[in-house]
Amino acid sequence: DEAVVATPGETVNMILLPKFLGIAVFDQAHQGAEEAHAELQNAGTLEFLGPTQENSAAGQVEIVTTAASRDDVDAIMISNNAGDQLGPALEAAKAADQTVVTWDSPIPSGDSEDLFVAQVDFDQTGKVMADMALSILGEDGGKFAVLSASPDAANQNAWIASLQETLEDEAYASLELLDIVYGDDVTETSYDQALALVDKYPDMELIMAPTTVGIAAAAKAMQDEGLCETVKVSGLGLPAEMLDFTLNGCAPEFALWSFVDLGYVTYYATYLLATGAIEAEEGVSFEAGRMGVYTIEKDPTREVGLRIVMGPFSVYNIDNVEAAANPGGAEMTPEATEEG
Amino acid sequence: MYRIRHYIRPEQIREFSLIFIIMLAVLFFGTQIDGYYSARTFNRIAASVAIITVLAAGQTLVILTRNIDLSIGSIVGFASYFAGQQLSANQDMHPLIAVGIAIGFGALLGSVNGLLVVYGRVPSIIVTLGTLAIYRGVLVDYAQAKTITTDMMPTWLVDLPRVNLFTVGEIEIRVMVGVAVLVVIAFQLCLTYLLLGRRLYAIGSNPDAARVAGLPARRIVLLAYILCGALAGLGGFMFLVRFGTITVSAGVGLELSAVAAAVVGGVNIFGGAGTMFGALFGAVVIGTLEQSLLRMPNVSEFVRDALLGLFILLAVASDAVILQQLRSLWARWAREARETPAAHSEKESGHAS
Amino acid sequence: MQPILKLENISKAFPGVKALDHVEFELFPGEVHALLGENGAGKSTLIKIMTGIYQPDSGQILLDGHPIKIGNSAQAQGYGIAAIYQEPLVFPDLNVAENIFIGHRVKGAFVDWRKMYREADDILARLGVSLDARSQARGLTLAQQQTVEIAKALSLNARVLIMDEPTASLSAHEVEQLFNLTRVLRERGVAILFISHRMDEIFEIADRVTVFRDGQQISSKPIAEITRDGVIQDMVGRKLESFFARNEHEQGELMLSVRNLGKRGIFSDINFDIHRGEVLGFAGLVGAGRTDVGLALFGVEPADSGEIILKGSQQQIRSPEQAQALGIAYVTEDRRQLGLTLPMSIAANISLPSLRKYLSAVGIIRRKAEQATAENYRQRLSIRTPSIWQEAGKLSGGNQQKVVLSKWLNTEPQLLILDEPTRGIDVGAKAEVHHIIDQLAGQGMGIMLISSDLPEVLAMSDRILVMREGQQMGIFNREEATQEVVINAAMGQSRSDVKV
Amino acid sequence: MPPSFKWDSLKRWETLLAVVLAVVVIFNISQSSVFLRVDNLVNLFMLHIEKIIVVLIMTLIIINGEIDLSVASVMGLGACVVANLYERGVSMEAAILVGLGVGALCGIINGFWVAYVRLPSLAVTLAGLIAYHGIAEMLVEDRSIGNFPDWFNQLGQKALIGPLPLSLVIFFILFIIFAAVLHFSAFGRYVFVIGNNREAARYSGVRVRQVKMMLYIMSGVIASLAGILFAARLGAVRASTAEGFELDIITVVLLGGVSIFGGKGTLAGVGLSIMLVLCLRNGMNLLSITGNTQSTVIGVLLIFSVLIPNLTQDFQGFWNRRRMIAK
Ligand SMILES: Nc1ncnc2c1ncn2[C@@H]1O[C@H](COP(=O)(O)OP(=O)(O)OP(=O)(O)O)[C@@H](O)[C@H]1O
Ligand SMILES: Nc1ncnc2c1ncn2[C@@H]1O[C@H](COP(=O)(O)OP(=O)(O)OP(=O)(O)O)[C@@H](O)[C@H]1O
Ligand SMILES: [Mg+2]
Ligand SMILES: [Mg+2]
Repeated sequence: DEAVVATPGETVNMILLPKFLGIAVFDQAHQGAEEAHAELQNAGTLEFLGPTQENSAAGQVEIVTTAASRDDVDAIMISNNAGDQLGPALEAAKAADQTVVTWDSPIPSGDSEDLFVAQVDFDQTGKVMADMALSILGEDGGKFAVLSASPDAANQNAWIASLQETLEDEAYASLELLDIVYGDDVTETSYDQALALVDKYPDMELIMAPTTVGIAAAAKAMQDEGLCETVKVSGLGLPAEMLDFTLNGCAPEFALWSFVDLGYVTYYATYLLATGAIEAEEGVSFEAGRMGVYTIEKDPTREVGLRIVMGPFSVYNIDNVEAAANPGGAEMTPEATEEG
Repeated sequence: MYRIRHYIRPEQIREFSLIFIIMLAVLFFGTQIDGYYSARTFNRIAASVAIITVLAAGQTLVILTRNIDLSIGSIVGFASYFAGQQLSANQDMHPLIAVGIAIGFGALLGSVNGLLVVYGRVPSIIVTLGTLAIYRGVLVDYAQAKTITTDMMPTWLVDLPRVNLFTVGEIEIRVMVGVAVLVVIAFQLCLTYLLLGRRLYAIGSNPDAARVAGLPARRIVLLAYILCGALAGLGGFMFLVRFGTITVSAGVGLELSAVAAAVVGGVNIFGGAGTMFGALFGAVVIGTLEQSLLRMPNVSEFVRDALLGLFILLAVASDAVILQQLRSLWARWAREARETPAAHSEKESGHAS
Repeated sequence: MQPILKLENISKAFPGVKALDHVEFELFPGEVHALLGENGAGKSTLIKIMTGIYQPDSGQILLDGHPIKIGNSAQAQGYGIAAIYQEPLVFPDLNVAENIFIGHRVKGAFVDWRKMYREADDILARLGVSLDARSQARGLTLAQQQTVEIAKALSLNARVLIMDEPTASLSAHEVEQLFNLTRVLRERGVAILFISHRMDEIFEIADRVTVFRDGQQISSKPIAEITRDGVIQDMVGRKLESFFARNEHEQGELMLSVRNLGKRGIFSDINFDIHRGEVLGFAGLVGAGRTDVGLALFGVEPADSGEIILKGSQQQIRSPEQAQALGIAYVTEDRRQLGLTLPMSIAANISLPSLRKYLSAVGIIRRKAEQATAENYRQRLSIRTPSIWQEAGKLSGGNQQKVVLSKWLNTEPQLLILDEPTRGIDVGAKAEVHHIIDQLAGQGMGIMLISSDLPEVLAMSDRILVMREGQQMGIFNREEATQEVVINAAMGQSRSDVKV
Repeated sequence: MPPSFKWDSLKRWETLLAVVLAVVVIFNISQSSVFLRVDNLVNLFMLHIEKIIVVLIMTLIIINGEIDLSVASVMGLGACVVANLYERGVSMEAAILVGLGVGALCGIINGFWVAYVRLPSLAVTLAGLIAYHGIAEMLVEDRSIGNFPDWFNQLGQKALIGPLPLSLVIFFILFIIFAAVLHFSAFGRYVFVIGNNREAARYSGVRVRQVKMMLYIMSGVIASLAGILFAARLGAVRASTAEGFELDIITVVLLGGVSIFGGKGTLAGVGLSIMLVLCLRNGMNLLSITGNTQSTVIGVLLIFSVLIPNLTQDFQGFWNRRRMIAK
């Protein structure tokens, strides 16, 4: 099949809906979407709407429901934080002929979305985490625990499941998963949980936190208690937040993908779907600007659902973290760079 | 014996019931958790309650006047973000100035609350429910989704959580714990020995009577709000020190934790009664339960909250029972003293002269 | 001589009421100036204007001949004006000493606890009350709160001391102490404004008497020029029997027997009977425990030993609703805290204990019926109010008392416990209440009359039970009970050493 | 003039709310053609229907001088109980009954400590907030339970009478019942009296403890019902369902003019406050104002709705005095 190329200049009114407003990663996704928006010379609007963090799930439902009853919305791009609870609201949007694309975090049941733009292959996430664990702990492996976000965060749960599956593999036999705890993506809770793990499992050598809040809090906790030599931290983190901890060895290695690119690819996919240039069907290929060609496939991590996988993971360590933390010098830390 | 009863009232020693409850909790968890009786347990709990203690102290000041400040979670977030931003822009800033900025910023937000309550005559719960949302909203706009991270901070700040004031054996008294205890003691002294402190109680105890007695109620309530804001600012600074990474959601929900600590510590939500030590012990009760449950083996993630709620309820209930027992004990003593009037009056004249 | 305080042409109106109407008033140093008037005549309002709690609608206030503006209590204190208000306003969470001194303007920012306790003990001793300066004000009886208020006002060393019914809940002994202190202050040149509905007290202490009626000043004369009947006529605008005497009734069958009733640490060994149609008076000093016996019978603070036998069957009374179901009503002495729901209407207060009577078939309150009842009591007890839908909290003190009485009379009880029923109500209304008591007794109701107003107890009771510190000192028949006998018993001489 | 209907407060608070509401409605109409559409008006209610159902009972509890911070947790728990039982094969009808029963049980627990042991309700229901949520977590753990029977989802999502879905019908019926109970029945009178002065009520023979117990049980059942309706509307249940709703609920009650110290408030005021918040939120959503900006606007409204009349009053007083001095 030929990869479909988007025709610029059509009018598609789009809403980009993150889990909530106010934190860096979603802003980066917004940047990527804006970039694509400009590239495609969309005559319509791109609105960046989101709930507050405290009211994330109900807020998402509210925004989607309102969007569904608006005449001037053609497509919704959502990072789902409400599990299947968003289903009926998205059904209503689809009933109003709106295109629904999920990114970052899908609808678990897969019904009410057209397409999921996966940042990475969820099944790969487990392997990436296990590999980092081995690389940090050495070939002899060791014991480690997982510090996740909230127990009902769909993407985190999928990654942890994939990690557990990966661990069954012979190659990772030396790794022992002790416990899974939740820090609710709240700094204080994550910090306390990390220290509780240390106290509970004296022979634990690694905390794996597949959440940017958790990994930073855990690293800070280890640093504050002078435990960085004995307990390492790894997982999914933002280079800018992890810079210090990677440099001082508390979190020698962690991974993430580019949220800018994720927003960019999501925008392209949605634009193409909404303009009717492509259909959400298995095997359809399209070109997403500078990111290249993607092919829609069945999502193997869910029973129903189509996805494209953006990939790849970037694994950060002492060699590349600084460059990643300050892309172009001034993006993330204007104050720090202005002054010194 | 008579002297003791005469000088000490159940209301004054009610905090002992909390200590008793803490001891019970510690005994219980000691049987459940290996190596629980250790300096490390103490250090962990102490470090974890420091911030809440400072916030609860401020909250207590406001609650005493029959008001409430639900905005402190947002003040903490904003103050820590603001102080962090100033520090990252100005690495050489003197630590005291940095702390001063956080406290001053908190006091500023607190004074907005206070002015609205006092001069706008808007009920405090409405004002602070409003500013809870407003301060957070302004912070989100102000921060532009940027995060304060440890690498922007000067080294002294990053190292501060590790600094001990002094150690006794393995027990470490960290700077932040020291600050919290200092705040509690200082404000308790103010409440007991400053006229202002007593007036805080008077206003909360009976606002009508305070007006009739000619107390400058408005200024005092305003001051309580400013102090509460200032302590929330200090709490914000401690938040920055402890967690390093500050997003716009820093401190969300802390207002409820602070109110919970104060209420569990026996501070009357309708004003007039309560102490700083009560707030401290309230924070310690909750902190001990939380931290110990986290470390209890065989308690799954999903059972913990249920147990925590149950234990808090038990703590509040037994506190009430103990206090009631103390009261009736005193009443009995008072009656005995009255039934032996000779001995009574003799001793009374003895101490009165 | 120049008056310390002079009020010129003062008027004050509330919605529906002209509380003060072009009032002129002078207060001289070294005089005790009594202010008399029916309930709602405007006495308390005048006082609140003098202390800055209310602002007058018109007129001016002169201090030592200079016009002043009193914007709030702090300013009044600054001018040397101190007041004891009709309803005690204590800080329940502070202790007695703090309550006395909290409003003082003192130098320095620190509290000197030792000094404060010393001075508090001192002033309480001078008042002759055994009240511990260190005890919390929460839980003090109304009378004890009143003494705290008195101590507070006295300790201010004011030039003008205003006392709004300070004696209403005090018994003879405490009143005597208060008057002794008042005389000392008068010697020192303090100007004292004194309000009371007890005529005897006026003639004992006052130098000059001003009478108000309907917010207007009717007369102002030296004590020597007035007579009891004259004053009353000025007050009510017509001649009035000032004192009511009981009619003789047949006593009915036994209604209530109390045997060895006790409550640990409060009272013990209380024994008495009440027959239908009988009024049993309860006398004693403040804090004697009379109220507690009443509370035990009403189930508010149940007794923990002894028996209560009501109409032949033994009862465990554990709660007010149970007591009410048994036909008991209790008119509390503390109308503001316990007797009324101040922000609610007069009608709602009156119907509250008997609300079931006013329910329609679907459980909705029948407002018409409620209103009719309230209007009935308003007329019967001459409650002075623009409307029975007015908030109870906006009534004058005496009128509030009448509402409390109404609400319990309306339950048509068989046993009526009256705790200081005439506290703060004017002579006319008092006569009316006495008339009602007599009438109810005539209809066969048993009445327990707790009162610190000794003449009232003596006049109204068939028998009088005297208590002291939770002990029953004796029960006296109408014939043997004289003022002296009762006071002696209340002060602690047992019955045998009473010299008649 | 009926007694619990105070014209004074009506003048001050309810009228003001009505005026602000009118302004918001007019603004919404002028800004968005969608606003007046029936589906939008239904949505406007439905998006917060569970909260505003609980607002009704919370009004009574706050007027009674207490608070119930545990309502959101009970909502979540009710939903989780139903989901868990259904998942185990219990019939949906039975599961719902058990869910309501569990809500009642939560109410009984809260009520027992508050009414009979006389612990402060803030402390008790704060513990409840943590504990009931904890039990919900035990039941649902990290899952998301869905696939409920169609009739159940339909009830939550589809119109039942005219354009109105079941929850909206329930809300209107409850509103009328609660208004009648609060303002016209003996029970409502007791609620007010106790809220004003618990001791005076007791001295008048009012069954204070029973009334409080009743209120908490009602709160438990209604919160649980609201939680179940929430589950039906969203078609799935998680442990965090309804988490954090308590502050929103209390905010609406307070904006309705109910005093946090008890004894004061009307359902008319609360009804207006519900309409005001809903219209405001809907209008802002239609204008794409979301997230913290939206809560900031609500916060400002909350403060200003009390502040402005106070300031005007001060200002008037100031002018009157100026005029008098001038004379
Ligand atoms: N805050 C108020 N609002 C409305 N009316 C009031 C208010 N305060 C007093 N009044 C009315 O003003 C009148 C005078 O009341 P005031 O309290 O001065 O009477 P009083 O002479 O002290 O009576 P009493 O002997 O019963 O204490 C009464 O009719 C009362 O109802
Ligand atoms: N000397 C005392 N010191 C402290 N408390 C006392 C003293 N005497 C009595 N009490 C307390 O005061 C209460 C008794 O007051 P109560 O109101 O029953 O008496 P009363 O005869 O009705 O007096 P009053 O005229 O003040 O109403 C009891 O609760 C008792 O504990
Ligand atoms: Mg009066
Ligand atoms: Mg008494």
